[in-house]
Amino acid sequence: MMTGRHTVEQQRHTVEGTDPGLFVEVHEPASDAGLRPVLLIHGFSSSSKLNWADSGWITTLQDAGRRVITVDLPGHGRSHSPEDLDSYTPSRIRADLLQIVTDAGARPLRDGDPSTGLDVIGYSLGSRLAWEFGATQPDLVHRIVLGGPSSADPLAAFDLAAAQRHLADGTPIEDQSTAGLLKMAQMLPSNNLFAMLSLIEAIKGEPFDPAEAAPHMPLLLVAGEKDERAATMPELASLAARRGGLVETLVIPGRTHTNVITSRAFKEAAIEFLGV
Amino acid sequence: MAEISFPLPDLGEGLIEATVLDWLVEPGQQVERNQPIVELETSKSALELPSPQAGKVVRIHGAPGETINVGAPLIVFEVPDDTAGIVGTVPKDEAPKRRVRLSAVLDED
Amino acid sequence: MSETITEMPPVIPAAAGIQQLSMQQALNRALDEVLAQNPKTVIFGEDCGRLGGVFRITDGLQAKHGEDRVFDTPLAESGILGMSVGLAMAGFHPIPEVQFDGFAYPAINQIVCQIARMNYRSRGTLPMPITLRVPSFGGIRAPEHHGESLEALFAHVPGLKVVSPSNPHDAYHLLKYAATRPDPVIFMEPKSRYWQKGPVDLTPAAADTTAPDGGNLTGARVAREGRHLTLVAWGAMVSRCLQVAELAAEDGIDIEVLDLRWLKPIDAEALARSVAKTRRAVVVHEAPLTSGLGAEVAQLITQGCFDTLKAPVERVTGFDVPYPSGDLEDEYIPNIDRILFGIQRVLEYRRG
Amino acid sequence: MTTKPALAAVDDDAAPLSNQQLRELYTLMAAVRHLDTSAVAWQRQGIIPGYAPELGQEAAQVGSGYAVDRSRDFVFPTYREMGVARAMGLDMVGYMSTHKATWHGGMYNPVESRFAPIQAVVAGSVLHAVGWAHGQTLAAPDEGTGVAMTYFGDGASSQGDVHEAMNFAAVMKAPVVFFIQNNGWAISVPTERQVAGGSVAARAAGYGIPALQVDGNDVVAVYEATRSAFAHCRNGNGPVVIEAMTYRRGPHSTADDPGRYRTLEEERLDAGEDPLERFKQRLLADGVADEAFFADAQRKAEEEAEVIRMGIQDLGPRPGAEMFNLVFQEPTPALQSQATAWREESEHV
Repeated sequence: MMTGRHTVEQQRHTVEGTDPGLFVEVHEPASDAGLRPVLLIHGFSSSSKLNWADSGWITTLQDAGRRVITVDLPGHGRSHSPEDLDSYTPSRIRADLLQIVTDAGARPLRDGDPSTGLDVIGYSLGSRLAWEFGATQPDLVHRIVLGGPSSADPLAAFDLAAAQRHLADGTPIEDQSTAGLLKMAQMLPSNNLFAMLSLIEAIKGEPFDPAEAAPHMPLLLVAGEKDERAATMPELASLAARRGGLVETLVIPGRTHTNVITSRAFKEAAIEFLGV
Repeated sequence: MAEISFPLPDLGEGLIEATVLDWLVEPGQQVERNQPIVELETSKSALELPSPQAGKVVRIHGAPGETINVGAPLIVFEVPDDTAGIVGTVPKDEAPKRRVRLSAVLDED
Repeated sequence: MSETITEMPPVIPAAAGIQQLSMQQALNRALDEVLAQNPKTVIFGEDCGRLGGVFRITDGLQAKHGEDRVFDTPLAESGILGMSVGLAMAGFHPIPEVQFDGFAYPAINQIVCQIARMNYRSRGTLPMPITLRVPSFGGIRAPEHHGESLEALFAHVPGLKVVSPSNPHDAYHLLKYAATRPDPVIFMEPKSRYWQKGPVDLTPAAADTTAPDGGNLTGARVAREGRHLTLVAWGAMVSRCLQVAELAAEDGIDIEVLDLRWLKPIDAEALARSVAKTRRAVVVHEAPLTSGLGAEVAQLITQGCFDTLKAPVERVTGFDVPYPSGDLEDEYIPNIDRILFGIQRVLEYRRG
Repeated sequence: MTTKPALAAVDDDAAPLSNQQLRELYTLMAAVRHLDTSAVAWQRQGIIPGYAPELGQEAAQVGSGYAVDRSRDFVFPTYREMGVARAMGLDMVGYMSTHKATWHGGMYNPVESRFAPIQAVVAGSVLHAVGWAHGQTLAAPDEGTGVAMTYFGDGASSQGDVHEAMNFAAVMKAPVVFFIQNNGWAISVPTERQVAGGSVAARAAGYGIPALQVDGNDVVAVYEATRSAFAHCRNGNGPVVIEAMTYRRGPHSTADDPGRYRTLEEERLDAGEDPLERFKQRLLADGVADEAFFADAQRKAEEEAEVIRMGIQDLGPRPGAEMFNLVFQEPTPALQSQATAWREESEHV
């Protein structure tokens, strides 16, 4: 496979005067068919490498002739871990994403021109960001695929005080969800724990409200059959459908929230959905 | 015919095992180097493993749901003995063809 | 990260000790046993170690015998052969590999000026037990310098011995034999025959027996018995001559095929024995005609059988041209018709 | 990465590459990348029996080949310089014919192309370059002389001929550019098991030859280093060594299986940046080219490879008589009689 995998510090412009130091990669297609790029947004405590590269998404999209833009969220992967809380707010991240895709060559949608616009695939926390990004960028986003989506944000319910106590003196965390998320965050050496907690704090300040702004463009919602969080998927589907958008859903048998990501059925459905 | 066994590699940071989610290849199939062969789940993430080499799949170890230890056999490839050397091609053994006929008076003096 | 397991083909039940092996496998096995038997043997060359050689002849040997005994060298043939001289002086038995026939040319200086003469120069005190493996001859549509036939060049050098097997069985036994000699032996492997399988009797052969299966490792071998004419060949040309013999039989001509095996020393007695019976001979080789080894063979036959020969010895050989590119390879290597023409000329010859 | 011992005549005054030249460099690299990957596919499809890929070395080859002045310089390649050949404007069907097994040296005209016949012996032509270059000195000692550029790799640098060539060239102040593509691998042997002392460029000091070690994945850096080296040679200052650090991303040849000696992870870590993609990003960032230009370059590359494929497939075997006719300028009677026998016996009457 002769893919032009490229690594570059893509960030050239800053939003609001500070550079959050997000690590961006642009992966060129196996053969360039002149199709609009695909932005991939990874989940909490993951990275572009874990979420998209190791799981085979990038090569699958490249083979399908797609140009792929990946971004590590602040404090994740190879991105910086800024000190200021503001860098972690979902609204700031969305603004940074917009600048990044523009720098990477995404252009506003023009009817009948398949090279314009941007497709977005999000996973878990990335799905939330993709939902909001689509809702706020109707002139840019062409289609969206949401993996492991949830109308509720588990991070918003995170018990930050308990987590900080636990980190300080080992006091056990009562809330199971909080304990699980913290364990996840601690597992990866590439994660900056301070940054993880900053992100959670910032998200608590801007909790997910899918009804506040729902995307109008076509949506594909995908979740594993055993993904408890995806119980709210129909809720998201109906919210989007009410805005008049085309909504498709897909449930992958036997898969959980964690392991649905590698599923071939997921990838094939996404490529087909975005290929339209 | 040579067989090359590929054990489950360390998938990072000292993980000792992985669970098979789905095989993307099956015995008898010819695979290329770097082609994804199996979906695995570790305690950290789910991933696709690319094939370390080209060859025909002889055996795969671990049904979906089963756990495999790092270092245990994962997949066995068959590499034909008659692959060419670093250059050139393996000559075919063809039935001999002739145009010339022999004729002789073999006096046995 | 990956380990290599070489599975041997099943043993033929009828004869214990006989296995169907390709020449690659037979050579690999011979080297494996030589390494196991003599701790002083070392194998080295370009890509011989981790890769197992570009033709996989040394496959798995580094993993099994260690990096001290089987190792990669930098890319320098003169260096490989010159280093062999020093290792031999230090009491080792080097089995260097030159990756392809044509790559022996850059090493000619060390082979001719040093390896071949050191025993002589040192009055026998510094023998050169070096077994130089050279994948040889043409037939695989390879780039330039990958299809050369250097036997006459080597045979012409005082102090060298030269051998070339034509089948897996001989490859196994002749390599084991060559690798235990105290003198330098150029071991020419017919690369176009690496992949064909044949029975290999793994029972150790004694050098002093004359068993018809090739148990005699020092001379020529009758590959096919016949009454009317002897075809003399070596390396990859033996199998072609056996095909020709089958075709000639259709025309009522009974051909003997003599696999010369040793190109130095040449088994003059075997030549005389065969041609004394058939009284006609054609020698076939891939190398160019002029000053090729066919001339030496023809002379030895003439010397031994002058009185009974019915015709001058014919030569069917490559031409006096550089070995051509793949598209013209079949025009260069003696083909069945050219060999039949050579036979016909001998059959038609009338004295006076 | 570029180290710059003072070349006696660094081409500082030379104009920087124009935007049009930069775009031309990209177009060449795209053509080379596509032809290279196509050739691998052709081998799989049975159109050619074998091929030696140069994937990942496009910048080193195109950047250096682009600096050659075809009116006076001469290039001595090995067998993996397809990108140099393309950058110098060779007849690419003639070039690729070596891989079709039509003619070992290729079917292009080396004299007109200023590109010596393809050479299967690594380091086989380094001394030829010295001889040719000294010939330029002998023929026209006072004029801006023609320069010989000889290509070889980290593996070939182990051959004794390389030492002889560098020593001769330095002693005779021959206008030679020794262009080393250090691609990390000599078939299965990595550079650290091949080149003592860390680099080939480091050896130049022993001969008193200035050396430039350049990032071989940066086409502009390679071009500039080569241009400076040519200027140095042309002005009578003797030879220059350039070591372009790059990476053989593919196998040694289409019959090679790199899985036997390096892992995918090692390849990912060691390959570094893709030279083509890296140049593209640079052109984009500098506003030298836009997406439409890149799409056009790709389309042209595909069309070009298609024409070459058709040319290759149309190449029949050479007439067998050439085997005999081309051995000597003055054929011998013995050879002529062999040709006659061949014609009669091999059904070519």
